[in-house]
Amino acid sequence: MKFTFTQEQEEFRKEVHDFLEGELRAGTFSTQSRGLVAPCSREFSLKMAERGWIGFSWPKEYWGKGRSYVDKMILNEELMKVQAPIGYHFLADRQVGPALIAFGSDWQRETFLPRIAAADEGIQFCLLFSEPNAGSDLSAVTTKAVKEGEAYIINGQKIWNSEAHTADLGWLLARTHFDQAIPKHRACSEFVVDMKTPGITVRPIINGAGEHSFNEVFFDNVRIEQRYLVGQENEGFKQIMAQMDYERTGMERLLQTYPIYNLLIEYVKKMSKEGESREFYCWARDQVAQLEIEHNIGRLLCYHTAWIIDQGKKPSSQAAMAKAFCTQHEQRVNDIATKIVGPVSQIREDAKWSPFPVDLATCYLWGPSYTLQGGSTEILKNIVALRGLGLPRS
Amino acid sequence: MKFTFTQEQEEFRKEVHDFLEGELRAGTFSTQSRGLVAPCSREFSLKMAERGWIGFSWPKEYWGKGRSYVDKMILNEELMKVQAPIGYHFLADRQVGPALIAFGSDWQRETFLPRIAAADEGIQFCLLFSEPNAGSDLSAVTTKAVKEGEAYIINGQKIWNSEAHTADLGWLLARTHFDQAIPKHRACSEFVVDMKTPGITVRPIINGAGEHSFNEVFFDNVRIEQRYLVGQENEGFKQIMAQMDYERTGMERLLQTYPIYNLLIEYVKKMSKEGESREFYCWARDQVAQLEIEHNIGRLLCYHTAWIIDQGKKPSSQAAMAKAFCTQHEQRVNDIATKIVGPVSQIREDAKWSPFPVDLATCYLWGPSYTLQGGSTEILKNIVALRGLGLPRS
Amino acid sequence: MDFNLNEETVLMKDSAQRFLQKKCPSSLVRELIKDEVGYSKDIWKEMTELGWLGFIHKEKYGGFDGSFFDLFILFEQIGRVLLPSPFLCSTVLSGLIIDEAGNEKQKDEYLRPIIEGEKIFTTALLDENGRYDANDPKIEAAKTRDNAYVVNGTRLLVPYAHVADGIIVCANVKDSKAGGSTLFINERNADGQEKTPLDTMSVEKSFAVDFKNVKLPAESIVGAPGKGERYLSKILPKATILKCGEMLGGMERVVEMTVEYVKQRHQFDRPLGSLQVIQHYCADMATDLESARLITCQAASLLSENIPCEKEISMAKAWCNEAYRKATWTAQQVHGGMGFTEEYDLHLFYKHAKASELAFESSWFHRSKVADAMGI
Amino acid sequence: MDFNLNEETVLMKDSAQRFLQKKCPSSLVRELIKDEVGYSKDIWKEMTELGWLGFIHKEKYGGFDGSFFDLFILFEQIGRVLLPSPFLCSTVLSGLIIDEAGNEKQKDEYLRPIIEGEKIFTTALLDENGRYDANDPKIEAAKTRDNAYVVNGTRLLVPYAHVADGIIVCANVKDSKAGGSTLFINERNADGQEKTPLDTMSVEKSFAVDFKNVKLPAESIVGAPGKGERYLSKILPKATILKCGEMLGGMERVVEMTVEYVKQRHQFDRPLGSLQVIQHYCADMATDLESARLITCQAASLLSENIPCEKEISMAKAWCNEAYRKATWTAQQVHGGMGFTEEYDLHLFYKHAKASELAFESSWFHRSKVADAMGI
Repeated sequence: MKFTFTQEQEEFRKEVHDFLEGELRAGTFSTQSRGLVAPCSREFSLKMAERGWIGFSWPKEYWGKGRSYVDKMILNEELMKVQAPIGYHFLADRQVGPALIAFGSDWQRETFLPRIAAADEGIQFCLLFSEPNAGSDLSAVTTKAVKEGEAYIINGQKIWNSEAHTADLGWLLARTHFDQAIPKHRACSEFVVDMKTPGITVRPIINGAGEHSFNEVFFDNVRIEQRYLVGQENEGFKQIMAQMDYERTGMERLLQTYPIYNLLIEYVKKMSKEGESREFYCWARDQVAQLEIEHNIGRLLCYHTAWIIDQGKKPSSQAAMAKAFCTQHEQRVNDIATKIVGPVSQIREDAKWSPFPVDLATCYLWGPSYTLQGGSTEILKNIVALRGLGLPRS
Repeated sequence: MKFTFTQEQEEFRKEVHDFLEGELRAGTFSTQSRGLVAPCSREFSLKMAERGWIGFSWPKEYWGKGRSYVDKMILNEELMKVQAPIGYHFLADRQVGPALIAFGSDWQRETFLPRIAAADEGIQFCLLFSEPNAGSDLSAVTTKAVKEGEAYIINGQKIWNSEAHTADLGWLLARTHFDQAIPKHRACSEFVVDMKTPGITVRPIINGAGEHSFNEVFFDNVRIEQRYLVGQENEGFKQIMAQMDYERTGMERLLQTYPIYNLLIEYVKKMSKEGESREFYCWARDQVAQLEIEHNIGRLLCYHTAWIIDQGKKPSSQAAMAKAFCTQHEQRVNDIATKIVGPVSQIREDAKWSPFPVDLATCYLWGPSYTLQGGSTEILKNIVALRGLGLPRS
Repeated sequence: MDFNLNEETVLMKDSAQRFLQKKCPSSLVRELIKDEVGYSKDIWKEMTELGWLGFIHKEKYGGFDGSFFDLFILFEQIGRVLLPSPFLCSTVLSGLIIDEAGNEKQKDEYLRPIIEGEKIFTTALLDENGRYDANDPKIEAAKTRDNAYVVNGTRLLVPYAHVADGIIVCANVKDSKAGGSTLFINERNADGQEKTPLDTMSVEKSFAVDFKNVKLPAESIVGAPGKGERYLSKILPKATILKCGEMLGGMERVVEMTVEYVKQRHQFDRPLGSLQVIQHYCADMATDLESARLITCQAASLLSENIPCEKEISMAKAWCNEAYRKATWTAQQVHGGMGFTEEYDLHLFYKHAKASELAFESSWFHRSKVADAMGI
Repeated sequence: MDFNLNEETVLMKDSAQRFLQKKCPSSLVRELIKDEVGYSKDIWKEMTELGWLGFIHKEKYGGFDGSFFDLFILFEQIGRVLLPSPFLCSTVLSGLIIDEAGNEKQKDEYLRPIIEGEKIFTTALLDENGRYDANDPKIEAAKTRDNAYVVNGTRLLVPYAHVADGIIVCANVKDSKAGGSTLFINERNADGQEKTPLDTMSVEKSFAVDFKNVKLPAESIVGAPGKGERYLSKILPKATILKCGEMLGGMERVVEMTVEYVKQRHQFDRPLGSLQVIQHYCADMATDLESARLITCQAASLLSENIPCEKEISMAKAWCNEAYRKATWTAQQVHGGMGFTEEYDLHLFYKHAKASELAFESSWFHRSKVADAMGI
């Protein structure tokens, strides 16, 4: 066992870190902390593309850099610590690329992969999975994709689609088999869909933090050419499940609230000097030490998951564990931070009176999304119990 | 709403308290803290019987004192705070009496109730409910009671029978209907059985604390006369469920570990004076304050449940809540106490080096039984969800 | 012990609940949060007419000598609908402070119109770090030669400062004879008060108030100089428990909403509420709620009967802080995406739980008070 | 980063596991707990022959210069079967102390026979309240005119004191020149040592040791006078992580036993493990275990490579303390009555978890060290 990084890895981390420091100094972006998806900046994505940091862990033959998932995690850790604006390519890099490499046609790979890796125009993706009655249970999707000649005609509704209002392309799950006798999870297919196709309506949903980050997406006789079907017809659900582990591997699940955590540590350091009662300071210190332990464990769980992928193994249970652990930790960070900082922690977006340069109040309001998006904690624990421990289905 | 006691109640509490102080001073018993069932002393029970404190809340027409459940809780609170040795009559008073009053025949009432209330010889009861394959699910009992003329012949095995090795009488649940088509919970009956009846074998089980408190009980063609059948044949499961709420109402579920809690408070009071680091003392203080809040809430939950019974209502959900809450609190008391007292808290039964006169280590070892006996926490939460909140069955 | 509400209280509770449910739908709460004024003048008027504002105040100043416990039950109802209004800061906090410490002139001039809903008052008790500092206020009142006081400093999170006719501030008088923590009334027209609206999680409008050389006459002192903290320590426990009542009401709604939701919502072809894990979540919420109800009602009832109950108050606030917050977390988790949308009401309670936790001191603070009361 | 054990380690681990499973069934553990000697001399002999006692010690004293990480894996295996033995107190703690601070004569006289299993040593570092006090020991060593020392005081929870050929004690030397915290070796035959067996939750035999005018020659000092605590602070971190290894092994068994049990046990006509609440309990245990494994292996690995890792060690112990204890609680709850019987093994782990939590400092203490390391 080895818990240190190679010298190359340390140097790479430094390279990323220095790049980001430079960008921060130059004012390209500033660190904020919202939900999962970091801000969108094609300009920034272009800089990353230049450095070969998009498609970093895709195989070289697929326009990637062939780097390990552990290397990729180093990259992501540095990016996410400062909440770099990687939203433009993030989903495509994390999820679409690997899915196309695994299941896509040659044409699809050639069409999308090089453009994603280059942060070309028009390649921002959004996911179109969930529906009003298919949240945790994706196999229950009812959006229909009916074959008509060389195309599919899509009708139905999707929901909770992050960034669907800015995305160029959608990654759609729809029902393609309508025989009730067929099990639901053998009846869906995956498609890539151009979000500008006639018949698509995107309606914003304002979230509990008062912000527009996700949407409803309506499909009214939307036509998708057959070549945009990804993988096997009716195998979409299985394909998505296979890809989910990658979605859950990421360190974004630990670092959504890292800027707050970082500021909290600094805050507590100053507490004893700045007139807070010693008793309260001791309490705060104990709380933050516990968070630090959790943070370190979360980090190891993430790197372990990445390493398992690098070993060519399926990390289902480990990825589920990591996401469940990390997201609950993030919620505690927000909660403990408000408890330590006290009443002013609820002041939003006020340059003068907010306690932190990163908005703690808004972060707290985003908290509920952490443990829901990309598999609720409950679903993840089911995965650990069933796939990890082999317990019998209920 | 009123959260204070009447003057009569305060005086009664004082009467009980003074009596117990006197007994403690006289050395009749000393405060220890084990599992649920306090030590057994017929002598002590006789003193209580003299004072009318057995059958305290049974109706007057049934040899009781007709006092309210709130009054009874005051009595129990004082008794259990010092862990008075009420084991001889406790089960009979709490459970057997009310069950006979509700379901028993006149002969049964006349035979047992006055003798229980008087702490007569030969009336210590034990429960014979659980079986190796019927723990949380009592309806699954397989011990058979087959009718043969004017009697039932019992064959089978019971387990987890506290004090079965000292009890004179048993309160037995056995299957009396053997048609597989009949639902399991309509196939059992309740009996009183003399533990000296030929064919009964009691085998001790040593528990995790190294002590003998419960047993296995084997029935080999044990004959019970028909008049010992309690209530309706085949209605035993329903009758038991109806009585369970009374079992769960008691303050014994909050006060099993009270002597430890009390000593812990005194310990923490002295900490700051006796050279412990101020930081650690602050931590201990915060922990104990939280326990105090829980203790007070537990107490209110118990009194509330008693009061609901006094209102003539069924307290199923409230009793379940109270027991689940209180027993989990008791486990935390033991855990926090060991954390605060440190390494010496694991020293058992050593007059010189044990930190407390009441054995903390043994108490910690009994801890697991708190949340299992009389309905596991999981079963109790199911009751709250289904009966209290009306959620649909799973 | 009696866990029933008495008949009168039940009547008051039911009518208050009907009134609030009718007048204050969640759509109005949303509007008022965004609105500049931040409360409904119409509802305020009706509250006055219903006698709510003078509920526990003395008859001689236009009040009704009602029971504190009933006022607590009223706040529970307010919490159920999250009605934004200056009720707590004006009639309760400021009103009781003036009643406790003010002279007859001040009572006539301020308390009576407060009770009559004609004047709105608020209190400014938190320093620039958001900490309560009445024992040694960081805001100073320098005595002038003409026997006036010049106030300088900043107070944060002052509710409804923008509509307040008077702001009660606890300032530090620098005076060798009778100095220290002292209560002042800043009338609206006093020069030098700068109010900056703050966007917070609370349904109440909240402000930063800068006092820049605000000159106040000696008559604006409430009570004796140097005793500001002592007066406050008599009144704040009451406000704390009313806040707990509000939290209790909010928590009730959260549990109701969640139980209702899991009965209806289907996932994996069965009602969500039939899943054992969801059932246990709900059982835990219900237990926390019942616990909050008992421990909070206990403190309110003892307060109402003038039985000392500092410890009970702190137990209640410490428990409500965590129980309410946990309830909103669980509710959000159970509701899934739906609960995280603005159109659904849950986020209002999610915010209210955290804002209330942060108001009138943290769980840690109150646990520490419990420990004090235990003698450890 | 590499989360695989290397080949050599795997071989050692497998053979240790086979050996321990064969030699140390739970029936033996039960016997040894009740036995007066408290460990198996046969197994001890075999452990010596397998080279375990000299695993990380230097070749020149009969050791094998093995890797610390492998020793950690060995302790994990010991934890799986809860083998009672003086391995930790004798070869590790005492052995490393002598290796660190002792002179050549002491190393020859004590370290070599410790490694060869011929002598058993133990350490006595806790005061009468059970607290570690090496920075200012409450046990005193008064210097005599003939350049000897007279030790007086009490040490608690001394493992295997009854069979120890030597007890290392950290006593306070009252001497103006070179006084303070100083390590001494008390040989078995020194007069005035009174040993009282204690019944504890640990599988190790444990004693109170009273030192009554125990006269020790100056040569029994280990290292420099006044530097006792400094030596200990180098060795205790290693013992702490080996204890974590033992806890990790215990926790593994608890999770295995529980998962196995819920797969087989039927309640309500279905396997217990098919109930969602039980599944989530198991998932939580598994996550805590995986977390414990990673954070503990990290510290062991860094220690093995001589990379500073005080913080990592404290993170590991703080986490293992709570994770192991919680695992045993959940396991007991899931097992029902069966788990609460002496004949079933679970209670052995339940006790081991608490005893281990209490050994080498509490979670609070280690969190406080983490905070130190963070600079707060």
